Amino acid sequence: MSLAEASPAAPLLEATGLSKTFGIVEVLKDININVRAGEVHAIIGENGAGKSTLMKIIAGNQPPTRGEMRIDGETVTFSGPVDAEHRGIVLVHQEILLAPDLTVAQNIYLGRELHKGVFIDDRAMNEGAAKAVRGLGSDIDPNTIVSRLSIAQRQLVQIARVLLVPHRIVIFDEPTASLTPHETDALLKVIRQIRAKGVGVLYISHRLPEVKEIADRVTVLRDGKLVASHDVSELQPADMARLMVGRDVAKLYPDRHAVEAHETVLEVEHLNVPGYAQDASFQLKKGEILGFAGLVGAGRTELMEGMVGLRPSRGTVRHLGKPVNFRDVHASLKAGIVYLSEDRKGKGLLLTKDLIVNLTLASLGKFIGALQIDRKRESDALDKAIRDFDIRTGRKDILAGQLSGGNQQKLLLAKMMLLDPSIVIIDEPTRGIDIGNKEQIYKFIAKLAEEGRSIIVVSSEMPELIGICDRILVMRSGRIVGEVTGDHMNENEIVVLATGVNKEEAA
Amino acid sequence: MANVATETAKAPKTSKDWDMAAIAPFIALALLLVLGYFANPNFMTSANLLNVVTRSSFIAVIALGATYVITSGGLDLSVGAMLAFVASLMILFLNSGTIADPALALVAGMALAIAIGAVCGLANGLITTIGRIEPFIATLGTMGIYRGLTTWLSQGGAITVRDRDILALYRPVYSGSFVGVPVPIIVIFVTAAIAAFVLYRTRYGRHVTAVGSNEDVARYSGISINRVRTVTYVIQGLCVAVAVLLYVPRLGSTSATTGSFWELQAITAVVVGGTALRGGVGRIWGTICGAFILEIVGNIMLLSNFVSEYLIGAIQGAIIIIAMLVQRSLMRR
Amino acid sequence: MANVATETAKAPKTSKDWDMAAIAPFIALALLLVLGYFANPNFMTSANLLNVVTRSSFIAVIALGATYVITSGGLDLSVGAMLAFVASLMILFLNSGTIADPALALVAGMALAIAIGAVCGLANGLITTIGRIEPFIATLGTMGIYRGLTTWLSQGGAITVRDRDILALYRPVYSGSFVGVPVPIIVIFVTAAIAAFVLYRTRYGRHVTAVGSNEDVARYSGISINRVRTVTYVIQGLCVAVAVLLYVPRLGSTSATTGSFWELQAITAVVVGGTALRGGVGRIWGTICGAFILEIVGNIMLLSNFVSEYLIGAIQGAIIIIAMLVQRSLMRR
Amino acid sequence: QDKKVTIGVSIPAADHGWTAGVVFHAERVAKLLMKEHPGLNVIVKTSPDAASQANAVQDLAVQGLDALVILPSDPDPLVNAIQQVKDKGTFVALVDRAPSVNDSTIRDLYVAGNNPALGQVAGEYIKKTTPDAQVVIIRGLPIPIDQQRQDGFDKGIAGSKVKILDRQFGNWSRDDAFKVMQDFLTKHQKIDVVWCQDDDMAVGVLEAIAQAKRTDIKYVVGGAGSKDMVKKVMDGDKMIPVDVLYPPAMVATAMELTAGNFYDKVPVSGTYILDATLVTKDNAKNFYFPDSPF
Ligand SMILES: Nc1ncnc2c1ncn2[C@@H]1O[C@H](COP(=O)(O)OP(=O)(O)OP(=O)(O)O)[C@@H](O)[C@H]1O
Ligand SMILES: Nc1ncnc2c1ncn2[C@@H]1O[C@H](COP(=O)(O)OP(=O)(O)OP(=O)(O)O)[C@@H](O)[C@H]1O
Ligand SMILES: [Mg+2]
Ligand SMILES: [Mg+2]
Repeated sequence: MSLAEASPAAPLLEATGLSKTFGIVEVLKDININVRAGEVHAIIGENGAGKSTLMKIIAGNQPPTRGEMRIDGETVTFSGPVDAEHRGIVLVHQEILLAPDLTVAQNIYLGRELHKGVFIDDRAMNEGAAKAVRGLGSDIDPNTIVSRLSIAQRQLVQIARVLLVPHRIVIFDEPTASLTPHETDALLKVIRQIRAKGVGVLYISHRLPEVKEIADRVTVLRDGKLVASHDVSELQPADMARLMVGRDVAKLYPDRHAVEAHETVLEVEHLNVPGYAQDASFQLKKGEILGFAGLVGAGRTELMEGMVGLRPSRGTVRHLGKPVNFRDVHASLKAGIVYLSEDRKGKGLLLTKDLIVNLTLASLGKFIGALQIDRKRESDALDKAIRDFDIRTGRKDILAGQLSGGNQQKLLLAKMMLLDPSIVIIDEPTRGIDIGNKEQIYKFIAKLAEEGRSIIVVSSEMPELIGICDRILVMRSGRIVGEVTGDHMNENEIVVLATGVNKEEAA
Repeated sequence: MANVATETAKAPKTSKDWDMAAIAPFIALALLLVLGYFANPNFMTSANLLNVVTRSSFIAVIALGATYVITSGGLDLSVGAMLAFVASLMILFLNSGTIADPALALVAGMALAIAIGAVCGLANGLITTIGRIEPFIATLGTMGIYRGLTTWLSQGGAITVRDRDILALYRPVYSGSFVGVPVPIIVIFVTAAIAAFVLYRTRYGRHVTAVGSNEDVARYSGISINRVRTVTYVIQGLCVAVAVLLYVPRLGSTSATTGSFWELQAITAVVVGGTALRGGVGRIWGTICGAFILEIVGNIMLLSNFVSEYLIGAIQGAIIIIAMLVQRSLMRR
Repeated sequence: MANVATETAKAPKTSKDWDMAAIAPFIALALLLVLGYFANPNFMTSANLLNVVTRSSFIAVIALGATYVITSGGLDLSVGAMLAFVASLMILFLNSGTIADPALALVAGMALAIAIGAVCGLANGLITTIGRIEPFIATLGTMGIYRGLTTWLSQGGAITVRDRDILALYRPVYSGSFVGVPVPIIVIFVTAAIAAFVLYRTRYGRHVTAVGSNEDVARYSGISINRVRTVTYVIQGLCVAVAVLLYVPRLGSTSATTGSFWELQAITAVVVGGTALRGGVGRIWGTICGAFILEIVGNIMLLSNFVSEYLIGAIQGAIIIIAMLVQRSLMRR
Repeated sequence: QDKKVTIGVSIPAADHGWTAGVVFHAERVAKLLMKEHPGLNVIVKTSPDAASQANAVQDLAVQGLDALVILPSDPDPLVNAIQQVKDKGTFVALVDRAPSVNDSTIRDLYVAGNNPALGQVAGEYIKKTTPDAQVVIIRGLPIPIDQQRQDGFDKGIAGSKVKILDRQFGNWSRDDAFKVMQDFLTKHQKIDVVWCQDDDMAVGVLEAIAQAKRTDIKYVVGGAGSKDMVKKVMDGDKMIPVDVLYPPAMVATAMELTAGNFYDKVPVSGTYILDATLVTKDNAKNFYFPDSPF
């Protein structure tokens, strides 16, 4: 697979003076960076620092405004991603890029189908795809249509797809943001394997311990500038955080006072979401933060969606003691229950609309003046949201799709908070969020609880659940299999419940 | 934490694109006017231009409704047939003599037309949303139904307003003018202004755009997709009804072929005006411009002397394509 | 960590959905056959059924091309006009007497038709892709052009094959049969088999689906979007040419109105067959089924004697809508 | 007398005034004939275009026909379909529109209005009344009968100083005719006469003239004999002094003759051409049928 033959010392790729301007906003300033064969070079930085933009330039998706790139000492300009691919540079995008109507195998081999004569060889491709996916620790059926996969599964397919191309340099842009620890481990193993073959890897992640674990070198971007570049041995995660954010991030999780026997605001009994979740029963108290843990595919997302009326469901839901049956989101929003989707690009934001339209979409009623929408009030709301949620954007009139990934998540949060909900369900609240902002989001969640709102956090990051929740429910294969509280809130207990290993003991 | 790049630029590439897309149809229109000027000296007379704009009123008003439907991600092929159907029922009512007083009968007839238009639109909306049938097919089906019913009502012939008093009273709605401006032109601009206000300034308009832009996002934001879509079809029905109100006084009669192909013309006007067929972007004023462009192309053809009558269709097709190419190349700047 | 991680549901609801969507049109067809049986005893005779299937061949073959265009995310409204245009040129060539030998002239004429069809398709393809005009508008424009040129060629009249020898030689292509099966039916199935093979079994077919499913992904995968799309239009042109080869021997003549509305019928056949208009999913056999459904609806209307002929259009529209509703409710199971 | 006979009647769909008249008369006579002959079954089918009419003929044939009366929407494309029926020994009566080969090999009976004559009578009237008129013409659809009328018209005005300013298609639609007329009025400062060869289109033409308040147009000649236009002629409307007859009732004539072939002693065959009568104020009341939809 690998074409890498160069000596470990000489950089495979060297970029000097890379700059990128959108309109008049300069998002990358004079970046010098290189990748050597057989190393993992991590790029870290806050949301909007310019990591993805830099990677897109290196992979030929966008031309730089200034600067040059050399491969094996030879100056290159890419006409497009395919051109870069021919040079052996491949990119796993931060956002999912798959054809939703095609199967997993068809996507993985898209553009380079195997064939026997004129026939395409579906058998061989299915086998190849199954193998590639298995290599990443998953057993997705290669015949599944991609639109039916969860985000995490799609991410895996996307990685499998890229790794099948002959490559010398592989760029991963937050590959693990939506993966669970198990899949993350499998991925890191794969990365080590390709590194051993002499491939150069550029790796972006907001999970600093993971960076510490896999990287050989770490480069930090801040506000589009390269602020530091070190061997990983010289840095601890805390140092990385400081370099990124420009201050100490001492305590990630806020202090919480345990809730005391408050009234129950939500009671769910025997809720079934056909095909995804069975017989779910739980209660949510006022001012409580309730966590939902589980592995990819455990059905947490679908359970929540079923509860708020986004999917057909059967069972009893009581809100403030009254039985409710939400037929659509409109009804649940009215009751003060909001759900923030984990799929912010597909279900959270209108990527081709500007920030204001996105921000006020769910709560337009609040912005109606005499007859029409009060644009002044809207724009004030945006200013406030940008302040409150620290949304980093050069300009306020860009499209939501032009925000960096993390800032999109913040915009989504701001959008749903405008509804002033009493119950907030957040699915993967910090997916793709940098460490400084995570801290802010956690603080924010804690503040919501203190204000007397109730919060459900669905997350695949166990430390975060443990850090902020009062209680954690664990799901496996569509069922709630246990609850952990107090001293039992540790990764080990959760994993045991989530995987079903040592079942008797856990029950 | 320093707030990094808060410098706001005046003209990012993105919003320039947008502007160009909005302006392009008007530039195409201007070019056509120049072409017309050279094709025939009579083209630029106010009499001719008023004629052209006046008779574009049916398509323009219908296309306003189509802008809503298309913006929300739908399509309505039934509008031409619906126009014929609503107009037939309106005339049959006027002829029925249910109400003796002409003025009263006329007002009742107009109200009836509006109501029927809304109901027809509602039917389209419910079939596509609740019935979950692709709008293309659903409205092709209702096109057949409305057209068939019209043929049946008219027994294949024409349905003509019989009462001369009513007609005399009604005629000015098409041929009259107000401070020198023909009534239909006023109707075009008033309807467009209302349509623009609703689409750009109200909650419902925002929702229409959101639904067309990304259905899932709209749904997760608590917007009832089906309701929003259905209402766009009702708006389309109302626009058709307004077109009927203008159409009936013109010839005072309808037939089974009234409004054939108007659906294609309305959709063309919408697209020429810069609204994307995939939904999510609606340009009301562009649509009006598109309707003018279509009518002017036809007018230039008829006025110019150098085209064989057999080739008019071909040249018309070619001009539309060229107009779109001009737009595209403007936008690429 | 234990690798229990991804227990995948064994029978994902999903692939059942898929199957249902593929089967639904055939169920609708079966229901229609039952309806036809009760409408008229002559309906179920093999003579009648062969007639119906035979004459569905034009729409069926055209709709196969439309399946490609639509699957890749395009649309072609010009096919009806293109058929008239290609047929006219073919007949004019046969009448020109350039080649004396009837058999040779016929073969040359057929080759010419194929070539012209491909060129017309290419023109559509280039205008939509290189010109970046919405397919709806681009092909509405070329529809006008092809139709206009046909009118001009025929000078408003009909173009008829004059040479009786050629016609005699040619007629069996429509009315002949092979081991008891009428030639057009054989053509339908052979063309469909080829179309299915290319769409499902070749790289190109895969790319067509990918382009329609997500253009960006296809581009990142190194697929040339424009080339793939353009070729779908060429395929559409070839299919139209094949339809011409069947059409000319049937009626031996064309006029400016030949093939009007066939584009709508072809698209309806495609959608009734289960292909989504937004692209990304193509169902070749569904399309064939859709073409049969359309033709049978018309046949039942004509055979049954209880429908006023004024209402035929209305009933036809209603049946299409009902057929789609049946499909949808089947799929929701 | 109780002979079982089935007659299929295939006609174009009622998509504008004249064809609506055809449908009206076909239906009317079908009922009359069936009452008159208990053994007779008449099936009337309409089709929107040539290809579907070919289908309709096939579908009729499936039901077992003794005779076919057909008014083809476009004759040449239907020759094969008709031929097939004829080859089975079915009696075929062809109405109105003749294919290029129109002999006893494809039909037994041919009943027709006279398309060339319709144009010619109009042309001759204009030549006679206003010998140096400037005329604009609004044509129908680009199909052969329209061409025949044009040719007839040119023949009618031949050798006179009548000048044709312009001709355009109005698609036999009122709205299109209105549009075309409006533009003619813009384009030509002086128009004496409008020939629009169809009464439906005359409605739009008159409206356009009235709206433009133009007084130079002396009169409009339509064609076909719709009740509205015949009424205007009868009432002495200055704009519509005459109309040229092209009676949709010709299909009824053909049906009656066909029935006669089976129930009367004499076999019927040959060609019957109806006149393109000029309807004037004097004879108009003979052609006025207030119940017809046309
Ligand atoms: N097409 C564009 N037009 C305008 N601004 C853009 C565009 N694409 C990106 N930006 C801006 O460039 C900046 C850098 O974005 P980028 O996606 O590279 O950030 P990132 O470091 O990857 O952040 P994250 O960690 O959130 O993914 C952001 O402020 C973003 O809004
Ligand atoms: N659209 C869909 N159609 C069919 N099956 C689906 C679809 N989306 C997800 N699934 C399946 O449903 C199950 C649960 O989905 P999902 O992975 O979203 O659950 P989750 O617990 O929210 O996991 P996570 O949020 O960590 O990805 C999985 O087996 C997944 O394959
Ligand atoms: Mg990024
Ligand atoms: Mg989830």
